[in-house]
Amino acid sequence: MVDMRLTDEQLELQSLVREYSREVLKPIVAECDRKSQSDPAGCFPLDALKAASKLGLRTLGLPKELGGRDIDTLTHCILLEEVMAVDPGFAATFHQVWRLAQHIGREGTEEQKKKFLIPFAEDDTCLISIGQTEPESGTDNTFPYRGVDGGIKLSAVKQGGEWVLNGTKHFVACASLARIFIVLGRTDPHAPAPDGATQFLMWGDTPGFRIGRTHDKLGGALLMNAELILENVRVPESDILMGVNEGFSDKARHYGRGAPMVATFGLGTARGAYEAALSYARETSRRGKPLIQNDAIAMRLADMLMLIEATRSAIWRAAWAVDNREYYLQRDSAIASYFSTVCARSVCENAMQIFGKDGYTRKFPAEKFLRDALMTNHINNTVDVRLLKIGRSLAGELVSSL
Amino acid sequence: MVDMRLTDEQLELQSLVREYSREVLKPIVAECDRKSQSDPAGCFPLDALKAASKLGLRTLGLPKELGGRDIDTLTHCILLEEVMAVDPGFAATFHQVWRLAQHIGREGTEEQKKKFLIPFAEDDTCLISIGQTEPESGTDNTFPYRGVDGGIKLSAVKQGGEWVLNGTKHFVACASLARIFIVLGRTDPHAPAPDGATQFLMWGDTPGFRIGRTHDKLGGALLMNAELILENVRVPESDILMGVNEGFSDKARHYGRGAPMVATFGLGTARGAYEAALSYARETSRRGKPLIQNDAIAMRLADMLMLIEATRSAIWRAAWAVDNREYYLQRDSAIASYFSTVCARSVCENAMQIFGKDGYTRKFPAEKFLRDALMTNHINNTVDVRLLKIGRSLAGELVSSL
Amino acid sequence: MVDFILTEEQAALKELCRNFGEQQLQPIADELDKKAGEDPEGPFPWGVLKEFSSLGLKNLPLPEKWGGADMGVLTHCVLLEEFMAAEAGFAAAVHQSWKLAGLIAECGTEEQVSKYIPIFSQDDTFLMGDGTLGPISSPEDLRLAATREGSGWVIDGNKRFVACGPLAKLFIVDAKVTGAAGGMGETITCIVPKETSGVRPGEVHDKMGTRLFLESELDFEKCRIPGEEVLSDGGGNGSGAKSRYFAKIAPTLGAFGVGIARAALEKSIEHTLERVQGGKPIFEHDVVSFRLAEMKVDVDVARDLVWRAACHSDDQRDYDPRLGLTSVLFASQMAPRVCDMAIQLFGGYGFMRDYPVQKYWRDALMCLFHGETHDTARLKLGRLMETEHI
Amino acid sequence: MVDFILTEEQAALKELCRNFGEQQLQPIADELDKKAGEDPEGPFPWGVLKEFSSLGLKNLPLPEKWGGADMGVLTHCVLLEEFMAAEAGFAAAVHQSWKLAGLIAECGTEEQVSKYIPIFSQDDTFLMGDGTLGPISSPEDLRLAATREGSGWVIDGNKRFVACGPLAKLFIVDAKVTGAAGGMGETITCIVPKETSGVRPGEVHDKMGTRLFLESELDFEKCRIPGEEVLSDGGGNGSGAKSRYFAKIAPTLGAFGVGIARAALEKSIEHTLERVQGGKPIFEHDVVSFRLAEMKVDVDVARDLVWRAACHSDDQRDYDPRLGLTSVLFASQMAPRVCDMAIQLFGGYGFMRDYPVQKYWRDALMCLFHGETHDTARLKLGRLMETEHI
Repeated sequence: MVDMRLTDEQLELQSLVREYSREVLKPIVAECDRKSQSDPAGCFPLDALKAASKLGLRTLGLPKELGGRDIDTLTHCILLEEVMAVDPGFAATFHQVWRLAQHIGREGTEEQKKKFLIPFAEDDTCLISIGQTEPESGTDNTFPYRGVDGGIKLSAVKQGGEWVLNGTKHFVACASLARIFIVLGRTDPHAPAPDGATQFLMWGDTPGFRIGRTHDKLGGALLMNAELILENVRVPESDILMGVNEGFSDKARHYGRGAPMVATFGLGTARGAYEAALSYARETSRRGKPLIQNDAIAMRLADMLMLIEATRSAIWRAAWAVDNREYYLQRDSAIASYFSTVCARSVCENAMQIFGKDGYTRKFPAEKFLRDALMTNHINNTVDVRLLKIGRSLAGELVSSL
Repeated sequence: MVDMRLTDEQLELQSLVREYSREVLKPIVAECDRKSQSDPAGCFPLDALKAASKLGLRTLGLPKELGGRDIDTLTHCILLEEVMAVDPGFAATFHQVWRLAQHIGREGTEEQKKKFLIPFAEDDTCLISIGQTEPESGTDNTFPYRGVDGGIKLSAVKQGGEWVLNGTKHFVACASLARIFIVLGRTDPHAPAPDGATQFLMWGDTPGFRIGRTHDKLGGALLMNAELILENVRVPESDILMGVNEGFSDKARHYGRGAPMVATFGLGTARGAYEAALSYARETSRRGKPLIQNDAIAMRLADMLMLIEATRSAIWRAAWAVDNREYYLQRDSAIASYFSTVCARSVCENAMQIFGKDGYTRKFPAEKFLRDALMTNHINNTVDVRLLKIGRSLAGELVSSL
Repeated sequence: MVDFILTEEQAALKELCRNFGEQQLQPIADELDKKAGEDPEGPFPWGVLKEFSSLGLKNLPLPEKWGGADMGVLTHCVLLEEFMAAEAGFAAAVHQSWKLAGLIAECGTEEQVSKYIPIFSQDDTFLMGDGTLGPISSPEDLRLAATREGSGWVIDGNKRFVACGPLAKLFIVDAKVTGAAGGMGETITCIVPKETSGVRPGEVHDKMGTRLFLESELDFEKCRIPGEEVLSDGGGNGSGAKSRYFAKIAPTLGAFGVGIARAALEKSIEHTLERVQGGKPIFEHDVVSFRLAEMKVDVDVARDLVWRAACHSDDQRDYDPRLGLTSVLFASQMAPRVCDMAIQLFGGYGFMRDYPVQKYWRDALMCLFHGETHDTARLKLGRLMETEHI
Repeated sequence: MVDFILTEEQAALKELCRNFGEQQLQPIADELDKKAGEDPEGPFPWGVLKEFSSLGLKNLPLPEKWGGADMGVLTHCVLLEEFMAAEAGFAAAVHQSWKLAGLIAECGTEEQVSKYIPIFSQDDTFLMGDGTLGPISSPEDLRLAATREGSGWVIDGNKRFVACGPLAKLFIVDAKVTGAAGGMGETITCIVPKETSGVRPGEVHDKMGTRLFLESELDFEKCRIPGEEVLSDGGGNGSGAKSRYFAKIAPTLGAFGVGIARAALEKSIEHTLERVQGGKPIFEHDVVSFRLAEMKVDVDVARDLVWRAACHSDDQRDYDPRLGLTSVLFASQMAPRVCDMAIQLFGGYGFMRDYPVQKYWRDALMCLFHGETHDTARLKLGRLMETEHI
């Protein structure tokens, strides 16, 4: 039966995360963002992460036997939205660590779980990062290109029972902070990247492995993207996740089904901007009446809420379909993530308009949300690639899918 | 020197055309449109055409020595806008006859001018039509496709000094009324259509030539599009315009440079809808004040005027560049025609909104302008083809073109 | 727990309505539309309505004891989408019928229910005419005046765009109370049988689309309405049962756009797979893919929102009146946009009245006028934000 | 006769400004922007301003007898586009300087002109601070109050977003006349040298973009302005010389967006020709072509409109104040849209502060605030339609 009611567990977690976000994060994020302008690598509030970890929030993605909640996709989206509405960059950090702990928990061997997840569970500031994008390869990985000249180039060569990795990654989320890394390497340079890449697990203190500079970004400052530099990094065969050449295989599909979560980036960011604008419009008077009584402002707010509710609806359905795999269609996820980008940009720009000239200054939150919103342009896929995926899937679409 | 002032001749013609449109056309067009719903072939107001002809308006495209004005592209656009703002379908008829008389006047032999243009000049209801689109070939002709399987299929085979034409055209503007026709035939089936098509001149009473049904269209009723059916139509070699296989050649380029004129379809239609909505908003009161004093209405009107003025500016520059060929870029024309479609749809929909529920009824002019506006979607090129042409032209565009 | 699966009963009804639409409505849609284009009072497909009723569809919103199925808002949306995809004018008439039957059943007094519901439920061609404000309009725009006379009212004035006006056997209309009016609030909602003295159908509106959905003016001249024909608690100030009912079923207005746009999208996919230009089906050109994708996103997102809003209307625990309005706003903007793109994908064919896409587009534009204008709806939603929680 | 060719003099100046921008501004733009991001009162490139002045560019709008070239609105737009394409913050300061110099020269009394223009024209680093309403804002929003005192005025209050506030040697500000004010209309425009007693620069606004264009608050406390420092006919009700001057130069605000967006487009073309994905430069993918085309259309149409409006400002015969506002509206919406697409085309790189596209986007958003909001501008244009001809 069609139902939109959250479970009691979801509601309980939702209010825990909301409270944490409003009370711990909200007071500090503007200052962190400002600090990132001069020190992109040094702006992360580790104490806030510790506080989250104490509440059990860092480890929500872990298997239950390791103390986590192994949250499903819908729950992930619902909780992520709460943090996003306060700080998209910090929220994206949660997203990474939830998702990657779950990925290792589901796909990893017992030995890998013992080696990586048990220490992870015990260390309140331990984060996990995955390195995929390289200076010369982005969309080629996510919109599969079958030429052998495209995709991941970081080389992985077998020597005895070990693999030797050399190369560079960039734009890697959480990389400046993470202690555990998954790195995609090209294990078969003669096959197209989708068939010749492998996921390697490693600790950040592995010899030859180092973090390059932290990227100085337009928004999402607390996501701490950085470069990874691998020089003769030796990874034992046993630390390969899933199997050789299976980095993009069907087995990696759970990881690949994160699009509704990524779509939540846009939704939560939009909601944060909307809430800020709504408060401002209610509390600020101009020419003797609250801004919100001004028709132009009221109509903008209506348009904003409309897009937010539409996006939330699409994300919930897509997330539900990931969790109920017989209903899963990649297209539904692509729709949610395409639309959420449209939503985020439009809502955040409208929010900025409602603030008037104040909105253009860093004293008010609108401009930060708008900068953060642009993060959704290129995470997972570019906007246009999402559209192309949807379009190409329609050939059989002579009756509606629902 | 950059200048936006019309010449005295342009101003004089503009006011002549404006007066004609408002006084002769405006009172009758709604009724003609209504009649077209039951009788698409019988709704054209021939008397209005005669009246225009008496004023010299029908023959504005003719060479001066034949009594015309051989108007340049900019003048064509300026005059066309005036008629478009009253009835887009009727205006498009002028566009056809101005442009085709000029085309024959410029590219035709003396013999052709004598055979076709002199009788044309003398007959107040004589119109000219060009048949290009076929059921299986549309975009292939305008966005050149080099496969021999695409493009025009109407066959033209040489037999002695004559060509024998067989095939069907459809969507042919003015075809129900015209007496003179230019028909594009495939003279070389082994070459791609752009290299193997030819323009044939003929009178409508040529044996084997007949008009099929008049299309029953969503809008632009007075443009009288119809099918042409050619069965063993024999055309003498001397009635080939420009040359064999030159139907789409460089020599046809003057004809091909009509995009700014076609862009004027959208501009004029938008202006007509805007003027109607502005009058309505000034004259109609709701809750005790004129609609125009309502913020939402005022903002819609502002957006409408903005798009209209932007479109007019782009059209003028594109038209000027056609007339001053050293500045001509196909891209500028494509920009004007792409943008004018955007303008027409947006402005006409806004106009309809200003009329409120009245706007959805045929008692008020908004819905007709909106239907007429959709004519701009597919004339010359589809909207997306215009965009692609622009995009592909940009490779050398490292500095601005102006 | 969040779930997106229809019940078996819902799925079976949806299938029934889809088949009904495809078999009974689609084949006659274009022809009837053209006829209505020549004569706005033209033929309504009464036979199809009879068939619709005889399948039990007409009475779905009624309580079980009156032969209905207590159909909720979600089911209304799901089934309406199917009718909208087939023929939007007929579908709009169906919607009216469901909406007003539900209104009487849910907001009427016991006497009103037992007087009118049996008449309605037993007559296969019983349509009701809607002269209420609906979920979006404002009482300030009412053009009917109600003056107290004894225990009843006298109604005067003119009402425009009365849905099913020329077809209905019973009207439900809102009127503005003149002067100080006592405890009934500023507006009243009256049940007015067609044959009531002083009520006269006026001009049928000649609309650009949804032509089978006949709307007309209705003139009231000293029309006397007994007090017991006034819907209880129809205060019109947003707090009454009627206002709450209309707010609750707002998502059904969103289903208008979803159904029409879906049909246009389906036809576009068919066409682009068939039409060859540039040596291959135009479906395979990236730019066409792009446009189809934009359409698909629009349709699916709108449906998701309509369903979610409808669920919250049915399960009132987390009910928020703003959600229904967002679904109307989004679906109503979406449908003309999607149909316009469909016309573009059809090239010249999109402009021809022998192809259905132009009809979808004309029908879809109706969605912009669920209120007086689309801005009316935006403002209504904006007003709800002034005081409520975030 | 309609013509789109710049005069030789205009073309030479345009070339000069383009080269100046490429050589003097572009190389330092990112670094200065970052510095200003850490400290909003950060370094203004005074050396570049000196260079700008020494090339004779600063005095262009002045009459020839004051060493200027009587630069018209079109020339202003053409040259400003070049500066905007190089560094929008510096360009905005240039714009202010040109605008206010022109204001004094055109609307000042003979005494004011001969007092201030020589000071301005001879000082290579003389910037003026703008506290006027500009072409879009409304007098109702003025926060400065002017009270009559003898032949002069006393100004009190606080003015926000004073352009070049922290850099200027002279301010021009609008104030609202308190009480019944006699023949001067409801607002006055005063010339206020920086050192005037009672004027105090306030907080520098920490903006997301155009950071070299320093804007600040300005506090007035019992600031006495002699009558002769009030701009004659600055009525502020739209009929005075100052209002007409500002309406006339409105198209120059359109040039802001054109320049920034053009630069973003140029960088996007470069990038898409270089970046290879799917085995070929992404420029060759149809969907990328599509996006570039949309950007190009936006930029070119905006420029066409700005030029056309500027021409009508220069040749007052067909002058229509609405045209200038349409150019501001269009260009200001266009620029953020184009820059946003540029960011998308750059993928992850678009999000990095070492690439210039994100700066174009931040700068472009300023265009939405030429009035208080973009809606202010739409409403202003809408108001002009109430009575004027079609």
